[in-house]
Amino acid sequence: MDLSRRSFLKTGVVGTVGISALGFDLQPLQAQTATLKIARTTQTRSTCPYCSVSCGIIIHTIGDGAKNVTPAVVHVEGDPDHPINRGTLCPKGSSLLQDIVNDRRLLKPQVRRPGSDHWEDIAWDQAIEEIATKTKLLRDATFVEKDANGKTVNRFDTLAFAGGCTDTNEFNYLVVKSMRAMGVTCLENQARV
Amino acid sequence: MSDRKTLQVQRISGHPGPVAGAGMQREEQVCKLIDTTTCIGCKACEVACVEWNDMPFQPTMFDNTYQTMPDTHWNYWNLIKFNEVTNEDGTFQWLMRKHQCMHCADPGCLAACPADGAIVQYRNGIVDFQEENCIGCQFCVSGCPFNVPKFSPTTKKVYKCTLCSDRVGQGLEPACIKACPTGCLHFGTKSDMLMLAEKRVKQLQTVSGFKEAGTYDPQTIGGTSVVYVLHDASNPEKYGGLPKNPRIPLSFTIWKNWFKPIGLIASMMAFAGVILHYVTEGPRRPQPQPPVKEVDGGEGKKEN
Amino acid sequence: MTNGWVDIKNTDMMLIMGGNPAENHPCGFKWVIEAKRNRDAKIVVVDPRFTRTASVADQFLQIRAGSDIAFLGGLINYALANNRFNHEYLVNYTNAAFIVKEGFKLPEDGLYSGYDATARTYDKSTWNYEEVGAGAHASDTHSHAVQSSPVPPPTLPPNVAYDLSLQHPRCVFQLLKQQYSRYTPEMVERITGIPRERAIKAWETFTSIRQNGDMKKAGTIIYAVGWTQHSSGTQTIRTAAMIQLLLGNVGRAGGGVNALRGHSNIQGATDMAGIFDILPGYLKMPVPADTDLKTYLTRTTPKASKPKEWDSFNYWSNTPAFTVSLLKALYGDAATKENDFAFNWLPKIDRKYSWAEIWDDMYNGKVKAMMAFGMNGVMIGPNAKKNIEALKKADFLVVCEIYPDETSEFWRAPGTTPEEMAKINTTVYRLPGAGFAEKDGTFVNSARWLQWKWAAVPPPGDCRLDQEILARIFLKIRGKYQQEGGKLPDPILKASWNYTNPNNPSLAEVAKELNGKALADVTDPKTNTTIKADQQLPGFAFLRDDGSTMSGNWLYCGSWTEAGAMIQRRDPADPSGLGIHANWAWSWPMNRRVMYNRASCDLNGKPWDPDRKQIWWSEAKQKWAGNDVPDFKPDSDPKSHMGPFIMNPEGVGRLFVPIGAVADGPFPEHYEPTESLIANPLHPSQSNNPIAKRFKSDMDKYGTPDQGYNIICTTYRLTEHYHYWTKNNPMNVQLVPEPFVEIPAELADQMGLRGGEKVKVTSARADYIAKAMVTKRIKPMMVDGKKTYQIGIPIHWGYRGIAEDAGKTAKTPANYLSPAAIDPNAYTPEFKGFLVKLERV
Amino acid sequence: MATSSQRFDRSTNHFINRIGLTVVYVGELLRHRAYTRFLHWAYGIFFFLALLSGFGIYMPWIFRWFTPLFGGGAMTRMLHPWFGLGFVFFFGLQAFNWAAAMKWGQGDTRWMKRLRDYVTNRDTIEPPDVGFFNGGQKLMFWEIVGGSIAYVITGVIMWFPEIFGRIAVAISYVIHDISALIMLAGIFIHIYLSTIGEPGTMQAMTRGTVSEAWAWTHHPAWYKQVTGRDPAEALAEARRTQARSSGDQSNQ
Repeated sequence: MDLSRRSFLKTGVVGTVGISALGFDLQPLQAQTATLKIARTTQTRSTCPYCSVSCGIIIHTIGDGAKNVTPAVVHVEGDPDHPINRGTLCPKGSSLLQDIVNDRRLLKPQVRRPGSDHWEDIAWDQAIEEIATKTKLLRDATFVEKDANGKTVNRFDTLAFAGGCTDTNEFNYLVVKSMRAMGVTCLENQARV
Repeated sequence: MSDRKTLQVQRISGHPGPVAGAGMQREEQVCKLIDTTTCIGCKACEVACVEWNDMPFQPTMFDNTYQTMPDTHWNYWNLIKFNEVTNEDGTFQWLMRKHQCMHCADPGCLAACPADGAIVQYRNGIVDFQEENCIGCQFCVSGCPFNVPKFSPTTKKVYKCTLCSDRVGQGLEPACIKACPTGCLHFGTKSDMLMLAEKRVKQLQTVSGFKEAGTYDPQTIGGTSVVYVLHDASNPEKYGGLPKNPRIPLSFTIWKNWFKPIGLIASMMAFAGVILHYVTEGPRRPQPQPPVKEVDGGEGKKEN
Repeated sequence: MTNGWVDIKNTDMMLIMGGNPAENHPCGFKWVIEAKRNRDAKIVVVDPRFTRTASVADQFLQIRAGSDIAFLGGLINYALANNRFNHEYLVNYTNAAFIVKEGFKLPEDGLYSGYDATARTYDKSTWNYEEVGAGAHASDTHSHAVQSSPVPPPTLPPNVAYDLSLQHPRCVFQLLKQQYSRYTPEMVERITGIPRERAIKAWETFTSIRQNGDMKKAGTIIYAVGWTQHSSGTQTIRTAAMIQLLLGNVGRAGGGVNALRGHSNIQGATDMAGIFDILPGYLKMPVPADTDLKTYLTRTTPKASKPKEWDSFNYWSNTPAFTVSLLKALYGDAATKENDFAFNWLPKIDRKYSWAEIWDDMYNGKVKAMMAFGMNGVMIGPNAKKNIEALKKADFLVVCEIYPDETSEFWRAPGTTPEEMAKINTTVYRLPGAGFAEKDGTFVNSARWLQWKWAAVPPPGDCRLDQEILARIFLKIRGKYQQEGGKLPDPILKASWNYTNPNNPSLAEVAKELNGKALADVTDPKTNTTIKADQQLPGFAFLRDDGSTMSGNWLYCGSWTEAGAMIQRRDPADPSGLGIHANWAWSWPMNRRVMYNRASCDLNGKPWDPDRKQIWWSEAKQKWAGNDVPDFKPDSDPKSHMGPFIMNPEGVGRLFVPIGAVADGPFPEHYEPTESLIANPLHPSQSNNPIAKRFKSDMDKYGTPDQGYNIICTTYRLTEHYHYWTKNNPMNVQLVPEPFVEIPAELADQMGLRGGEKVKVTSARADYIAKAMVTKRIKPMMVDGKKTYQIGIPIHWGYRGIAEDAGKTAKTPANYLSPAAIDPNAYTPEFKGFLVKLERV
Repeated sequence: MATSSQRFDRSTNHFINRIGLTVVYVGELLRHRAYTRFLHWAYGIFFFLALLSGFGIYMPWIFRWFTPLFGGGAMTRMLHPWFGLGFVFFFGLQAFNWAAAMKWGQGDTRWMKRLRDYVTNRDTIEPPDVGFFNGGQKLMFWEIVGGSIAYVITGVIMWFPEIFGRIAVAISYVIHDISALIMLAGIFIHIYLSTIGEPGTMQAMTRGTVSEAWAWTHHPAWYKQVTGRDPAEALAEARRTQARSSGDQSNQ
């Protein structure tokens, strides 16, 4: 598919330089507009991740979903069917393409060791292993089973979990399930502030 | 579905004679309605424009305003102009106006453009630059009463809003219109947009107390395919320099259309003149000339 | 939002205050404009700045940040004095007629009855209704309270004394009148800085929809964190709710109290209890005194409290079913009747663990680690420098993000020397998560709609889905407990994690779990429908307290039924034209789009406005019918006088909030912000909110005018940016490239300051440097006779971002400035309306 | 060199004059030295480049076929101002070179009054007061000087419209055009008179010399100045010589 912008086909208006030296060219005149860049893209319905209006968006990706294609986002536009935004988007929603395709994205796990002044790369398995070890150590060292009055409290209140504003319900539920299972009390979210 | 669409052309820049094939199809005039009284200056239209047209980003500077940049740019066709206005009666207004190509019925750019086919006006009212024919003379810049076309020093061509002719050609609305969150932007046929505008103006006058509310569709350039509703139509200048009576300079109308060819002919008269001189008077040779052997027909007046 | 985004189009009148929806919710704001365009609706905007919203308003009033209750109190006073309320609604749908206990005292001196100055708390026993035939018994509860320890919270009387004539001196209506009679236009002008004639005009306009009690029209109040982020935030919102009850606007199309939440899924995060004080579905967190499930359920399940002749649905009476179903979801087969459904595995809390408190605890060395998934805690503040210092004391920090953020790089915050850096012993793991387009799952919007989104692209590079990261960490910990044992391993080992791919749970499976299913056959006795074991439940009416059902969140029960994923529905039809869109996605509770919609009808079940019929009582079917799902007991005949506010034990709306459900008083009272230029004109001796929390660490300083902090500063977002996210987006950076400070032109003239010059803003806590935006949109105002200036700072810039990395900013986050002072109910910090100094750089 | 009299361009000791050779045969006079000829052809070339590119822009619908010569419309437009500058630069040098010779005198005014006689070839030879340049040549020279100034000013305005604004451009555009049209007319006359209109002229700008006959015919005062002979007498003598030789011929 030709995605180049403003690639004009010229029926009559242009070209044929010598022939139209005197300018009179009686072919019917139709000027070609640019190719519709989303004419052949694959569309995915999503929800804008910014404010709480929940604008429906359509993410256009290259390719038709075939096995051998890694879909890349080429355009994001409002979903005209969505009852709230009816296709409209604000300046943030309109620029979501640059949020999805952004060269500032973090692409690999990193660790900053104590006292260090730089990031080091770390393998996923290693990072998970270290985090789990540290978490368990901390929990076992500070877990409160009973309070001063002898009441069962089962609290792990030395580790805090801060949830983000764009975490989905399902993810948040997994957070509640896993963190409360460990006894985490310092559970907060962007929702608070 | 075809990815491409040709639009019927109504007018062509720098083109001699009539537009061949004009009137072959019916086509409604399309129009953008911009209701500045419900514009919140959110810039969604600016972004939608940049995103749809895949225009490169560029650095901007803080300039004591919410306005993105001082004026539109060759790769930034749509700009909201922000104006803090204290009216004579002491009331304060923060006016926002989406500034872009007005798609004039009588386009100054097209009138000024010398390059055949670099600017076309479609039958639906869209004035579109066909960059491959553009010669970069920038006369359109001067021809435009709204200061819209912008020159790219890199490509040496001039660019502006296309009213998303690629989208409109495929039956879609322009990208800015689609994005506009408040619906201050509207798209449809010109007659429908004028009706909507009139309705809104009446509401502004009777309900909201804007006695001078009105529609901006300047007839000095034959009307536009972008129509504004203003709280105060008596003073469009306060909306970031919207001219009250936009005009195309005479140099791009009378001079270009009439005097240019006449001037050329006049110049060519000199060519005709010297030919005539040669024929009737003959060359002026260093004297003495070689003697004349015989004179054909004349009385030999050259013979002195 | 009690109502919804599209519903705003039905309104006739809007008060937009404490929010700037044109700026922050532009696409929702379209419905405001629709109402204006199609219904001639009026917009009144009250804000410290002339905002983008103000630019399209009919009236704009510039208010001093943090004085909202005074303005709203004045509005109540105006409405009461000018008969701008509906008597029928007020008497029958609110607690206006209820009689309040003897001994209750209004805060003429700034304090309600029962204040304990040393503990800075209230004894709320007098904040209650009078029981019929009581009087003498009143002292009983009190003496009871004194004797036993800890104090059992006061409970509502089942049989409330009332006076339908509203004449009883201690009836809520009379107390309300008395309370707000002090909020005269003169007083409001002194406190808010709004000239009285303008305030009166705005009150007149807003209440004009209820001229002589006529109920045809509806008005809405729209707000956001401009109200929340104050030390009296909750009470401000309460005042709005009271106005709407007084005017009969709650439950009605085009009415309601509409909180515009700031983020895509913080409504969901609240529903899902991503916060310390609740469990999913707003169930209360257990406290140490809840020694078993029964004690907990007795404490948390309210009993109806109402006039004897009336009825109350008291929906929270189903708390046991909700709780047990949740425990079954969390612990699966390990939750049995015998072990109290594993109730004791839940942590029990006896103090607050709110956002600012966690940071204080970390700063004080109590919290040693943090996992932040998409939460930039350093930038969010408050008093962000303290957060940076706190992290330096932590043992480890796990950040899951998609961009490099300030929190993960706290150890190299601007100003940190190499020597200091070498002493920071925090290990920081920065894990690359997935962006929104790479994940599926559900967001809940401000209108409570649950909407599924689909993944469009795979995560780039070595990024992982967030749920995979979390699951792998949790399962790794579980594995360690399995192998090594440790403290209380049972909840970790037995937490239900039966996903097809445990290391990367399918969110669709989780969503189904949230809805819940029958674990044994469950029959609804009324309709005689049976849900077979293992089938998805059709709604929360099927939840049981005997362990035969499970549901991760009772509010979401009905979202993914046997009929399919309701949250994925995409039918935009709206036959009523009211913007209900009942078949688009799904909203809690039970797909009701306007909450408390019973109140949209009069006592007999007829819509107040026949042109906007939401629901109505069908005499023929003996059922409530309607375009929306009735938020009510479907077969409750109006004659039974069941209250429309079914989540309140009273069944009616609360003008007066009893027994400390709101901690700082049954009626809202204006208190000065933590940092204020003036003493409270209502009661100078009790200027601030007596129970708002301040922190005591050496980094928590609070400024006073005496110290030279003489300008009010407020913080906010811009429409071009989104928190600390779009500073990585070149398009948005192009729109607004640099941080700035909005400064009134008059103040700038005084300082000889021109736009574009750099200024330094200093609070008692830190400095902030940016360019000045000199504007006519903020004007000086007279507050209590003093000329007062306000300035404003957008919050979007920190020390990592396109502009920051290019060295174009001073790298001072706005929340370096804000104080850690928190509201006693919502624990939200006072980001708006603190004191600063302003200088040229 | 065939003259001892003072030349207007003596001071021009340009290196081009040292490189370019001007051979003056017997019966010829030095008309233009190499430097002058170099300048002439330099601005001549730029003139035509500017003219052709300019007309490609002036009316592309007629002259579009010029633009491919320069690489298409946009490139033509881009090059045109540079061609213009080239023309102005070299013509400017020429203007300094010729400034003295182009000084307007009484004789020139008289010449202009007799223009009709000139056009109709009434006189055998030019009046005796016509010097190195006649009034017509001087008029054209000064027109080009004035036109060049107009070109530069209006051209720069049109080159940088964002600085000067649309009204300035709109006015400049007309002035630039008019100037071009005048010069176009002028170039026809110039070429005509230097080629078939006045045979023998061309070599003044090629080899740099003219025949003595050409000199006494067209520029008698200059002839007198450089040879010291009276042009009328020289002509008479030439006639006599011619008569003799033609007599010889007829006798053969």
